[in-house]
Amino acid sequence: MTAETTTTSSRRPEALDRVVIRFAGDSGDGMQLVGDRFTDVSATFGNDLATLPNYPAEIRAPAGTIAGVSSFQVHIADFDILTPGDVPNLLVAMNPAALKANLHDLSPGSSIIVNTDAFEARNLEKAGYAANPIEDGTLAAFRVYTVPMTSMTLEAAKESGAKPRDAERSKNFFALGLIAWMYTRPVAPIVEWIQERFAKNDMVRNANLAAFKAGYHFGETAELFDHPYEVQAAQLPPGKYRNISGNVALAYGLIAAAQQAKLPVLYASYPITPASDILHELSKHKNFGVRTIQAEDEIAAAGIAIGGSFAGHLGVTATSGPGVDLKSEAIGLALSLELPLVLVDVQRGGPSTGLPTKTEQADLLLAMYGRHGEAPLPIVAASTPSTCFDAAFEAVRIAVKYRTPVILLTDGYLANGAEPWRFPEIDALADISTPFATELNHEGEFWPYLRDPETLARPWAIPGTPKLMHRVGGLEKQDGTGNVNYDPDNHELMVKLRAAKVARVAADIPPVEVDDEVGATVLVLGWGSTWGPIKAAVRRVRGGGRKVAHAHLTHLNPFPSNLGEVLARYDKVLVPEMNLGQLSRLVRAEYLVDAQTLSKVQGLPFRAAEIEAKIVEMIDG
Amino acid sequence: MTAETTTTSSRRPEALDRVVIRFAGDSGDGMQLVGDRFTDVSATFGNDLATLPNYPAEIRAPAGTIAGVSSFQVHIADFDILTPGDVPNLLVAMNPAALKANLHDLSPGSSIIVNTDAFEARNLEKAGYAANPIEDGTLAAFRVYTVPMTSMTLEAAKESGAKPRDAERSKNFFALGLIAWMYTRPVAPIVEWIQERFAKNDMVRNANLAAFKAGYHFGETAELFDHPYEVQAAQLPPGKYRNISGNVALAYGLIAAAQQAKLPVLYASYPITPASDILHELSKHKNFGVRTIQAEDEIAAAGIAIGGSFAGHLGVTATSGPGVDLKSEAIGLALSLELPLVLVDVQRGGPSTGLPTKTEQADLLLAMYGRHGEAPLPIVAASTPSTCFDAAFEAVRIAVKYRTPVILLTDGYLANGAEPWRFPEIDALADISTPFATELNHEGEFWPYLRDPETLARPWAIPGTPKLMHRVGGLEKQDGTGNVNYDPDNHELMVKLRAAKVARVAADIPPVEVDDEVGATVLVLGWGSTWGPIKAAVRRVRGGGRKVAHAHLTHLNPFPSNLGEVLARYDKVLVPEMNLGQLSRLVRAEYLVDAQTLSKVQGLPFRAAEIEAKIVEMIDG
Amino acid sequence: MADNGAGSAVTLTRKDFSSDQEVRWCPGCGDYSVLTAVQLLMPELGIPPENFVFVSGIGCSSRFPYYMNTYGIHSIHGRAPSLATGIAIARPDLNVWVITGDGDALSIGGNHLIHALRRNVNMTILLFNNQIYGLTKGQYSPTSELGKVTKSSPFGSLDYPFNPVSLALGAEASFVARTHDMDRKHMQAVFKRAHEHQGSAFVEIYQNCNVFNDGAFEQILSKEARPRMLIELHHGEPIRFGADHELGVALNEKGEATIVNVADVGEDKLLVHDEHRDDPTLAFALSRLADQPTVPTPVGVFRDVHRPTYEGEVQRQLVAAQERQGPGDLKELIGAAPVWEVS
Amino acid sequence: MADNGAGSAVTLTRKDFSSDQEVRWCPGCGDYSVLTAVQLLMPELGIPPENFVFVSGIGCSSRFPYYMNTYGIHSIHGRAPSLATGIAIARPDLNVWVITGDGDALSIGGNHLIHALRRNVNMTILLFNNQIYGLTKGQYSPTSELGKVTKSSPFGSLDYPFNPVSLALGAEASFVARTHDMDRKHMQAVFKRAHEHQGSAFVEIYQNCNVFNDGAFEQILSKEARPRMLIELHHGEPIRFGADHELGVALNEKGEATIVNVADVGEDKLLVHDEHRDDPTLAFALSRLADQPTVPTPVGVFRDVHRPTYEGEVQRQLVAAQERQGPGDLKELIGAAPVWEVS
Ligand SMILES: Cc1ncc(C[n+]2csc(CCOP(=O)(O)OP(=O)(O)O)c2C)c(N)n1
Ligand SMILES: Cc1ncc(C[n+]2csc(CCOP(=O)(O)OP(=O)(O)O)c2C)c(N)n1
Ligand code: SF4
Ligand code: SF4
Ligand SMILES: [Mg+2]
Ligand SMILES: [Mg+2]
Repeated sequence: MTAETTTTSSRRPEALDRVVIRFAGDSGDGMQLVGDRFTDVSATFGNDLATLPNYPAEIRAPAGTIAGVSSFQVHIADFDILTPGDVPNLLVAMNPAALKANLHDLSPGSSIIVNTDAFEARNLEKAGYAANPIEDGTLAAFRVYTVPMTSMTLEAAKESGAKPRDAERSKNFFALGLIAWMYTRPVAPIVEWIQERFAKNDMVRNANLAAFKAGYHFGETAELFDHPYEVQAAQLPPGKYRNISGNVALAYGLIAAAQQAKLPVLYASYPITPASDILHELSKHKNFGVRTIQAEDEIAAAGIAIGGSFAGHLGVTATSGPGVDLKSEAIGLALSLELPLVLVDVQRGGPSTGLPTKTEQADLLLAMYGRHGEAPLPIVAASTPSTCFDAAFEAVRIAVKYRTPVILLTDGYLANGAEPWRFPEIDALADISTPFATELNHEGEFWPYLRDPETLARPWAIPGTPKLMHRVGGLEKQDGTGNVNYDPDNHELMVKLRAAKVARVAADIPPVEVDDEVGATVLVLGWGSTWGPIKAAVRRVRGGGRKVAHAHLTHLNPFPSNLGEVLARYDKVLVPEMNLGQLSRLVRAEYLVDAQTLSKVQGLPFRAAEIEAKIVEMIDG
Repeated sequence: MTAETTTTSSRRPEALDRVVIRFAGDSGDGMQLVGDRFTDVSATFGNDLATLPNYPAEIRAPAGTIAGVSSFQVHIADFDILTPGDVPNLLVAMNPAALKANLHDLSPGSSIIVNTDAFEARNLEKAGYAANPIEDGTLAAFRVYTVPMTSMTLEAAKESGAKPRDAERSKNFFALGLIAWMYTRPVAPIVEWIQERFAKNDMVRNANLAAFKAGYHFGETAELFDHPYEVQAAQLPPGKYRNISGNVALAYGLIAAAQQAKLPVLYASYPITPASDILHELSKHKNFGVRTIQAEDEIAAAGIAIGGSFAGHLGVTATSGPGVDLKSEAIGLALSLELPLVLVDVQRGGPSTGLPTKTEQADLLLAMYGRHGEAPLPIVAASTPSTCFDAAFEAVRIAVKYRTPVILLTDGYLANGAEPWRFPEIDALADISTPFATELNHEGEFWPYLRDPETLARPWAIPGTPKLMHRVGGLEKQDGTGNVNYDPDNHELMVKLRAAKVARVAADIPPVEVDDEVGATVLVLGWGSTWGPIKAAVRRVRGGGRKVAHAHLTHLNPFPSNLGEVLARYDKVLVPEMNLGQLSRLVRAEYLVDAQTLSKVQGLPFRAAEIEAKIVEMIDG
Repeated sequence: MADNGAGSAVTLTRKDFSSDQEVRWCPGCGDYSVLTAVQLLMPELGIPPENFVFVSGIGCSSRFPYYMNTYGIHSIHGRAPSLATGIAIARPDLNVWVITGDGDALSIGGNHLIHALRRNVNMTILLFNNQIYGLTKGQYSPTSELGKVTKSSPFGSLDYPFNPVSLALGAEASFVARTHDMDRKHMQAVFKRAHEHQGSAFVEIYQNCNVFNDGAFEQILSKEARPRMLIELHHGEPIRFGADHELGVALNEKGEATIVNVADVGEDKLLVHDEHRDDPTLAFALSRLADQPTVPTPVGVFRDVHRPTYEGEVQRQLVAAQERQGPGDLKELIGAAPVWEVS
Repeated sequence: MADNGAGSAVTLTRKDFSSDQEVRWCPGCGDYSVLTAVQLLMPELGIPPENFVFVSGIGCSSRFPYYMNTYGIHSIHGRAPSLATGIAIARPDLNVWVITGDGDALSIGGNHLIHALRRNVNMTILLFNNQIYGLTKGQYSPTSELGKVTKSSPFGSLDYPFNPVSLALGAEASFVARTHDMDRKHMQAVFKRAHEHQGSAFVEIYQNCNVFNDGAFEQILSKEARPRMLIELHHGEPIRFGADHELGVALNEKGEATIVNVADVGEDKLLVHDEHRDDPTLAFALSRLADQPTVPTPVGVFRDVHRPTYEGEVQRQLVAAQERQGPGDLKELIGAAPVWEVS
């Protein structure tokens, strides 16, 4: 297959504005890999897109079982889209379990491509099918394409010299080839990628290439498919784009913020799903002066980050729920020491070990209140994969300026999901640096808790600075001198100062913007990764002729100063959350507004339709 | 001194209905010891009383400095009182620092007894006095009694053979003797106590006895004091009484509850102020089958307790704020395992290490939300030292019945404060036992998550039980079978079931009682140790002719089912809290009631007057 | 850990100890052979399944309890020894096994491990050492070799690894052993000894993670390498190895354990293994022969000494208290302070 | 820990290292003499006060940093080694000292301690071992002897104690020493060695808590007992002690370190101390001579070997990355993926 043959097809493609494809197979089938390829090639092609990987917590759950199914959903469009899509237009099912696990997400009329080779007795049984669903009418409502992928892969890979057992593993590339043909994807980048990635193993490379081409050609030659489809590039706002996942965006955001803060990143972390990739990403960038330390546990990671900040670095630590629990005491210390620190919580399904690979938003109240004593700190949340960059930047800005730990909330969906990112001009990024203290500040002495009157931040004097030697600690200390102090009034003062410092951030952040329509009576208030589905739902509601407003929070503590006023403008407030109503509780307590929760706690993002239905109900009801 | 001479005085005592005495001296002066003695003897005498110990976080802060001052306040009365008193009627100041540290708590006209011997240049300087306050008019507003306690103690102790440096340490007993005379306390029990306590060291015993008697006789013979005072026994509700501190009451409550639950206590804890005394107390009672384990840290303590509960014991762990932080993850596990467990949080001043020996109520929101994911659990709080017994009993009852971890909140004031306790008839205590599962429960299988339809509790099948072998863990599990399960709908079901189980406790607890007056427009809502000062404030407000209502919460989660309705009855709701408004936030979020916070975060309990003033302001304003 | 359950009348089989849950490890994972070894050993111990509790932390290996038809807890990361301690103290009649990994036991759980060992709580600890974090997909662990390239150490790890046997010995462990996933018989013999030991028994198992750290133990565990790379320890016997037992371990003049040619030094000079020595120095010396599984490595029981178990002592104090004070009487307890009556 | 600060032009005195905070320990506490020893040693090191950071956990001993006129953090219970690790990695130019207690370091902080030791992060760790929890008023600690009666163990503690030196050696420590609060000179000499060591240096200090555990070390530290109860270790010298050096340490035929009469065995047979031996077994053997301070106890440097420091290696990787990839360029980083432009 040459580059020329790959971008044209002998049959005329039909134009689509958008399509949602789900690749589903066994954990060992490489679905994430081909999903990623399809995504990347579509991104570079210029589609807007969003992705939703979904895989089991086990490294490799039993092959062929429902528990072992891994899937990757990608939504591509010629306009700006907001979610990975509610309902797949096309499901690629590599085995019976993949079919069974995903079938209920399809609508009648959706297409399904099945790898018929995998639909034999043992696999059917493992998936819990008494009869073959391809044959027994189970799929009557769908457009089903049966393709013997395994055998065609084996056939194609023969020349590669790979043994059948190994060659068989290339069948995901067969599927990718077929789908690439179906949606008229540029082929050259995929071929190049295969060549590079498997450069070290000729046999594997050749088998994968052969499978990919075979799949592509199968599409082209088989009578199965009428014609391919085409999804044109999207008209996105002008700028430079690349595809990016949340965790990578977050890592880049930290690097960028540290550069603009003129501080080296000292990142200490203990691996945990779905946060580990931030560590993996940052550890590659030592040439930026980024120090990554894999600590012995989450508490140590927090301690190392605090030590780093005390010594004049930007201390950062990231984890997921269980690790946030463990770091609570150390974060309280950072707060009492009034040192900059960023704690990233990539939320996953809880409580306890819960659903490690699934997404959830149920750590908001933990972030707010998960430390003993009065221990407030600023909280920032990202709302899409690429805004993880901005949220990280903002978290660092606040941490450094106010000398406080900041919690940055993302979630499993953002972390692993990807989207095109119109990345910023680096030169235009704000300078967020703060000078270290170098001089005595109070009548010939150095007072480590003598505050900046505007921000209430204390001076940051780092070891090695002559004359400014001082001691800090977790015991209550006198405002100003920082000396240990148990005086009742001083304690109350300090408690209130620490709260006031966080409250002052409100004056330093933008008011919440409302995507409003004159006459809307219902406001949808969201935070974090519900942004996409809420926005999509709002579009649909408006498309249906109703009026609705949407406001989305990036700052969860303190709230933007106009939030109370915004809430008061609407008759009804709806808060869709992937928890039992956590933002809702905060808003109710703060503004005494009867905010209603739309709750979904299933380890999966909302579908736009779910939110749409609720909005309509509230408007009409 | 014989028993006869000790209970009568040559001058006629003047009757008082109540008196507040504060003993203050250096940490090394033994103020807690004599405070305890005075308390015990007053309790047995039949006064109602309340105490407030107050000491520095250092083992022994520098002698003579303000930081080193230790004090003990005791309020005795011939009627039922509610607090250790707002303003001492009498301050005993053993040195200048003690005077300085406490003076601002007195009202004009209060009495002060100073140990003049200690008011020499070095001590004055250490306390930061430029001139001797006894002489420079500083004390003009007070009735000052100057007593050379040190020299009189030395004189008295001469015969004991103790060296002056040692004998001098008996001066606290001189002070106790003097105060015992002043308030006509029975002397015999104190003498006996000294004899027993110091039985092993003749010299010390004799010196202390001699000092005590010398103090007593000094009162009697010196012209300094007009006459002694007398505070008659209080007419308390009929019953058997003893004096008890909160930590001991809590330990007894656990032992009693375990007995009534027919479970052995397995108590694992890591020492921390102010919770350590629970460990110390429980470790004495091994004959009750109580197992106490001093763990390597708080996490291990929680883990050990969980293991104990899994194995069929009553797992209990106690700590203070920093330890609660650390246990968060393990408590989330207990919640996911749905096993009984009691976590006691003896709250102290925070954040971070904070004020370890001071009281605070700032862990309520931590108790509610301090775990990742949706992780609700019941919360119970004690309101006076003796109700720590009842609260512990209630916490165990709920934990065992609903198979859930329960958080029991007390605080430093309750833990160390003491009061007369009308203890219950043991035989009348409820049976709170629950049977272990012994049989298969689902079609020839054992399903560990097959719930009781009423309580939603799962069966408790303990190891060693044939046929019921099962595995539990922190991963999400299928309702019923308990098998690991990542199904979206099951997860949502389980999240909601765990929440529903906690919510059901509301039907199983008494409605909140309101101490009401017809026509009251202001409701004071409290929880925990603010009970005393709120009650006292309410009395005063009513004494002043105004109407006010008071409701006090023992159950913080779930709230009593009538709470919303109660709140709705009043125009205004005031919540006095030793934090920045934590219950207040919960109530606002839950009931959309504009509850106002009266906040005090000084490491000290409220004074009745502070609350009174605010109530009056709200009624009048 | 001792047999203290009631003997069972019927003969038990592996099936009696296998749960109905599908085993969820990667094909080829070393964990399978450990599971098999344990499930096959269990019936031999003569204890019914309900008297076992398997407690684990988090990690691939920590899924183990789900596959055992016994009582079990899949707890949280690193904390299994503490839960096991609670169970053992509450119920000395049970047999408690801890299943843990090199990350679970030595990274986040290091503190609980060393404290369980010093306290000598009666539990059998199986540490699945694959020198990698499996479940989180391949970061280096506290036993990974220096310079290891992993996802979290793309330029090589800098953390000097623990030697788990040395660490356990330094933590006052009363029983310390090592085995590996390639030899079921050896595993079973060692597990049985560990089970029989009164107190905490620590067993390091070299376990291959064929997905993220394949071949970590190849140099000593390949069929071909084993004779000259595994030094089998046998109590009371001179320490010898090699295809023809031509190699041995002797103390050099500095007192260091070293590998020698038996022919060179003579059999008399060989170190005679003594598991029961009070002083753990000999066991420690043996543990230093191999810091990484690339040189001749001792396997078997390093140390097995008697010390009272923690829960035995707890029990002793309870009994003594009851004898001294009589069984607890709540009324008496509450009334022990001065009491007065208001009527 | 190495001298890597800039030498100071003016001569420094103890005062330069003393803060203005009043020292808050009980009169007679052993902590005072350690403080004095450190404050007197500091000026000798030729490093200005601003280049020191003292990091502590929580406990009586952990108040130490407040009294030093250097940078300092009084952190949270048990976590000092982790903060110190962060500081050392961020700033290899600083001298980081960790102050900790037997509860702080060995109970709640055990895991951070052993990991700091194996990583060889450049820090000087002073462990104040008073065999008790002082600050919380007298519960037994992980170094308290079996059977100790305390507030939390009214019938005697059941926890078999750690031997801190053995534990550190089992955790791959590169420098391990012991000293005591009764001998300022000895403390200073040991602290200086620890400071000079490149990597984590672990020093156990026997410290008397005269309020809650008075006399814990009396049997070996009373003036009268010291000659026959303290075994001073000197590198390269035969290990001898006793008023007339009549006693010594030798290996018996089993390879165990034992106390001997020099007259009986002859000086040749005495063990010659070797701090630098790669194999920690000798140091370990010496640590086993005394599990509790009631028998002849070695003091001084047990082990001092060279290993790259953690932060040195971190630095090396940073430099190598810059050499390989050039200094980080954000634009390049972001643009490394396929980029497209919409206009
Ligand atoms: C508190 C917490 N931190 C981190 C994790 C993520 N995590 C799960 S298992 C694991 C390490 C597993 O390694 P190991 O113990 O060696 O087990 P293996 O998978 O190799 O058998 C980690 C870091 C977690 N589940 N909980
Ligand atoms: C998380 C936490 N748990 C418990 C405590 C209480 N605590 C403070 S110091 C200490 C032990 C002190 O013992 P040690 O480390 O030996 O120091 P010492 O006072 O004897 O010098 C304990 C248990 C605490 N401050 N924080
Ligand atoms: S990742 Fe490694 S340790 Fe985990 S199951 Fe797979 S092969 Fe086994
Ligand atoms: S309690 Fe003990 S260790 Fe603490 S300051 Fe007092 S004497 Fe020293
Ligand atoms: Mg592992
Ligand atoms: Mg100590």
